[in-house]
Amino acid sequence: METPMDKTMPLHEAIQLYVKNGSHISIGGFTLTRNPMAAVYEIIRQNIRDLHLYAHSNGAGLDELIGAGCISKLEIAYAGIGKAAPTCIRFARAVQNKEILCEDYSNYMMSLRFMAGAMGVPFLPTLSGFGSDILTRWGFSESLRESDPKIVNKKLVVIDNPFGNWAEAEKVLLVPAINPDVTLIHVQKADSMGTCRIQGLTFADIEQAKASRNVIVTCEELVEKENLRQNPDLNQIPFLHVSAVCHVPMGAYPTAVYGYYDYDSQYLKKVGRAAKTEEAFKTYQDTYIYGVKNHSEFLNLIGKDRLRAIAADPETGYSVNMKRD
Amino acid sequence: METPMDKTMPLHEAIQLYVKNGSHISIGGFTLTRNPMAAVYEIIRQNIRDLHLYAHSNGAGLDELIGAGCISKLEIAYAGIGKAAPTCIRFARAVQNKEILCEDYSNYMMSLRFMAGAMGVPFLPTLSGFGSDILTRWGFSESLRESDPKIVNKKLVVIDNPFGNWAEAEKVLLVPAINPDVTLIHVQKADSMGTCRIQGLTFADIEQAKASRNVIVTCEELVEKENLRQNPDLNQIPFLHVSAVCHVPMGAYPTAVYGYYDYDSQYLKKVGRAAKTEEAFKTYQDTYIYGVKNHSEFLNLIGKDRLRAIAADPETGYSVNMKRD
Amino acid sequence: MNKAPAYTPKEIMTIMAAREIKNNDIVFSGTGISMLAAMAAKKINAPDSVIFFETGAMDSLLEEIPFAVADPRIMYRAAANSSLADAFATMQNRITGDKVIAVLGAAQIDIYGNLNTTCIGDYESPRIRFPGSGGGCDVLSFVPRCIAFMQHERQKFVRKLDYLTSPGQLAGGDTRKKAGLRPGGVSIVVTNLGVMRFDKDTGRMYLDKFYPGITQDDILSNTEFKMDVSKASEADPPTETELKILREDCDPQRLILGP
Amino acid sequence: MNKAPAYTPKEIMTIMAAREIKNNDIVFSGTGISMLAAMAAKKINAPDSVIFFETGAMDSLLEEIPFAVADPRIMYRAAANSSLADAFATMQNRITGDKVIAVLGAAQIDIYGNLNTTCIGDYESPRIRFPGSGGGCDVLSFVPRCIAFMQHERQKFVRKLDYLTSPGQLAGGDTRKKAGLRPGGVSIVVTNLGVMRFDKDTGRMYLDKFYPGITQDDILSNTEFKMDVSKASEADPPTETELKILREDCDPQRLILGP
Repeated sequence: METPMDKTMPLHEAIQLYVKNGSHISIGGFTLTRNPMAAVYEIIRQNIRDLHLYAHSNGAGLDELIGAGCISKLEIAYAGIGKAAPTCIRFARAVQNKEILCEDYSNYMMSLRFMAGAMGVPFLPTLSGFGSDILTRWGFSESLRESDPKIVNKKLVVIDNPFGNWAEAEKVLLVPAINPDVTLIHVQKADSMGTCRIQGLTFADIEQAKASRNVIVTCEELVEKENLRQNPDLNQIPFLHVSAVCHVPMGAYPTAVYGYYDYDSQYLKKVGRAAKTEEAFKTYQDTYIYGVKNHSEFLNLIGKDRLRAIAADPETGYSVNMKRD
Repeated sequence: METPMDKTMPLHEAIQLYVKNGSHISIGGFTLTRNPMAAVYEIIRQNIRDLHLYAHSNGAGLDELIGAGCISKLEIAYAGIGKAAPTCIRFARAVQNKEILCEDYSNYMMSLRFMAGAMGVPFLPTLSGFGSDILTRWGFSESLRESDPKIVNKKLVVIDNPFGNWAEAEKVLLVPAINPDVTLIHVQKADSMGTCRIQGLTFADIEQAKASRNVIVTCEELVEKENLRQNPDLNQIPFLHVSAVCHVPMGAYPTAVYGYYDYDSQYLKKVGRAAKTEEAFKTYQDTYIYGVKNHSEFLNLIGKDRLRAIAADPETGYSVNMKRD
Repeated sequence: MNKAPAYTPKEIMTIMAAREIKNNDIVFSGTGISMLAAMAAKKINAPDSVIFFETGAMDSLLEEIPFAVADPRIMYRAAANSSLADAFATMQNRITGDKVIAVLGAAQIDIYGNLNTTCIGDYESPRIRFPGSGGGCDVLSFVPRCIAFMQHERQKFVRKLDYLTSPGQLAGGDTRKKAGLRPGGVSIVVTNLGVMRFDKDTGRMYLDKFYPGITQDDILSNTEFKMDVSKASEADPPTETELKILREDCDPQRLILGP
Repeated sequence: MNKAPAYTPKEIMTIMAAREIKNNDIVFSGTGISMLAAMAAKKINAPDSVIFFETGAMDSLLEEIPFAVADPRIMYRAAANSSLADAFATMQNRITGDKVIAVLGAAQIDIYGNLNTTCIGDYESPRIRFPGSGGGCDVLSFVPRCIAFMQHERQKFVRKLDYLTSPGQLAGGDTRKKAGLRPGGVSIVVTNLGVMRFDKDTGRMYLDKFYPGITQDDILSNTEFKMDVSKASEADPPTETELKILREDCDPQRLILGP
């Protein structure tokens, strides 16, 4: 199976090619920063259902997917979008109404689970979570686990430290690896082979990408290979992990991309208000997601003025003194 | 215990303060690149003995320390200095003559052991080494392990995968964490608080530093805090891991520092020739290590012409077309 | 009412928490008022303390208040930008983790300082679903000191949590150690009524300080479990200097402090 | 002697190995002749193959031959510079590891392709100590294909290794799988006399090709164990084009090829 050297393609093709009904997916970013929103909207537009989503704190993207009814199972550490929605609203409703099955972990556990997947080992150890209900309460039943080979047989396992009391630990908690079918991330720069450069915090994007069977990258800038190779120290994801590269400027809007644009707190608040009722949320998604053909049409709908207001200051990387209340 | 904001001090003070007879230490770099040679020479000059050294492939520094009789125990993956000495010569002699106790691991195992130490867990899992003598042959006996609380009770442990056949692994090999008393690394840039920037490959330096109770950093350039903070994405070791910062230009000579200077293959070859007999090696160390007060005197002895010959080309980061045979 | 304090509840809460932060502390900060407390400590009483986020930013230069721990404002001029995995490893690692103090909020707390940020009602079909652990469970497992911000209400200071998200002293005594946890958990609770601490032996919460104008009875009637108030005294109110720095230098737009 | 080949043993070895590398392979390269083979493949038959080092450099632009896998020459214009931990994870990870072919050398090999790079004699007091595993044990544990370079001598092609550093087929049959290893190990041995491969069922080494001017007997007399030579045929010698590229574009200074 030869890997093509040029992996660029339109986003709708990449989603169609790699994200299927029932796929296990993960998305990059954290709460209100660098969520792969263009990819999320495209999944919604293509009406892909029954997705199994692995998330640490993937706020804005997660709530859109849940609100659109794309998700049936969720493994998660945190669902919030910062000040705009301290708890993701469609997420909370869906869990309360038992519309999705949800299993809880911590942010470190989820990070380690992706890291285990990236490393190719079945689990990683941690000293987090002893005595908590995260350890004892499972969101997926034993029978569900047995019937689905894509779900691990146990949520978490505690073992005695086989090295005595080495590192002052008597017990160790093991978290199982995640290897998603597809991971969707949004980065600042990528080349056509798929090598990626993330600017600012990487969250768990690198681990999520490396753990995944396929990776769809959307990027602010599609650059020449030579451009990225002028400083290999800044490139975190080499091309061999990546399946598709889609050039989507402002592809994380309305979440922030460090050095490019800030989050749009007005828009996020509007979505938060709409999320409070099913009807309002449907109207919102009808207008802003289903009502447009692609991300560029969506951005037209938002309008140049809003986009200009959130443009990043080149020195600080965010929009200085932007109105945020 | 307040941590001082200014951690700069002369190298001989840092070594005196943190490296003691019997200390467990690790050194950064790999074969002929970025070994903390100035720090190694200073340990030799201060005649510190009975050291326990953890190494993956720390070539040039390792062989000087062993040749000077500073090391009594060694946990290692590889002892070679590239083309100059495919096997470290004083290392081989010391093992053959049973002058040091040596326990073998692989490069990944040693990297994972430092990573476990950095993460604060007692072990990490891998699928490497099943069926090998690395798993079955221990360099340290059970009785030595029992008598020394600083040595882990078991070399390696194999367990059944507690998550069934998850990640297609039936068994998993666990490697125990390392937390050295002191790690010595040489970096391109550091500030006085101890934040470090490594240019080019980091090998296992980051994990070694983060695993260690104390870290002595030597640096090519001691820069203002503001300088490093202009791009936090390039700084791999934040100050809170670091105990001492010593400004030692060319502190990795005769090994290479990417972007600053190349390895000195003539000098390494000369050391390799001297290493073939105990007498010649003693004469060599008498002249170049004991015969000088510090690294700057040592560099004077090497001479400006040699140093100029290995200066890095600013574009490629190494000395282009340098005579290397 | 001439004793009415010249500060809001959020202001006194922020100052009470800030005072607990020592110079050279590495302050793990959650969102909202936690960030403000960390910023205030740095500007008032602990100039060499360091603000640190689970998302991987160490010693951020906060020129504006971030709205989340992933806000681009925390990435500017940090000592290092890394990842979740790196940030939590720094806390799990005893050598560095022992230098960290955490500041965070919760939906429910019990007498042992265990926290719930997951749900009200049954886990499988909750009446109210909250965001979940985030890094809370990790931090309370790893670091020796933690300040928890709470609204002081009976349904939040409860006898039994609906879900134990983040471990405090579990069931008190040596149960935390026996479960496999290192010493740690919530050590200080700061509410709109007072400041609570924990007995070293029993692991139980007791009232340490009540704010000017608040009585022990106010606190007891807003706490579902039986809390020891016998050692309590009145808190020193925020000073003019503290309030001035908080209002003018930390949150001039009152984004967190509110009106 | 007009059949005397117009190439040196090192040259034919390099070319034989290079031919095994396919386009788009990720080539894990050890030092010395391994690097040269990887460079030659890229310039001759597999232009889109990628050179990759255990030290963390992916797709290095090799304008000069590196002298070690940590040589600064491998850091220049790579796709990414990372760490040992990252590089080995890429190979342990099945999704990416299955794309990798390793090229390395050893001091001893047995009939099952197990390698010794640790010592001759007893492990506790060896007669000769070698550098040790390095990444050898890891790579042979992880990746599906591996080319091993050897000097063909009786004391190097041995019945029993003094120390099993890196796992091949262990004791053959399903012993590799049973030990916990994924499929992999040495798949091709390239020596100064010929090219060996391994029987899929028994896991035993057999002679595939002998070089022009070399007989099966030459090979058998330089091999301590009993090797099947019944399937062997003469290797196609290096072409003029292959030799020209190797000599002029890969190692013009003959740093690795030697005189």
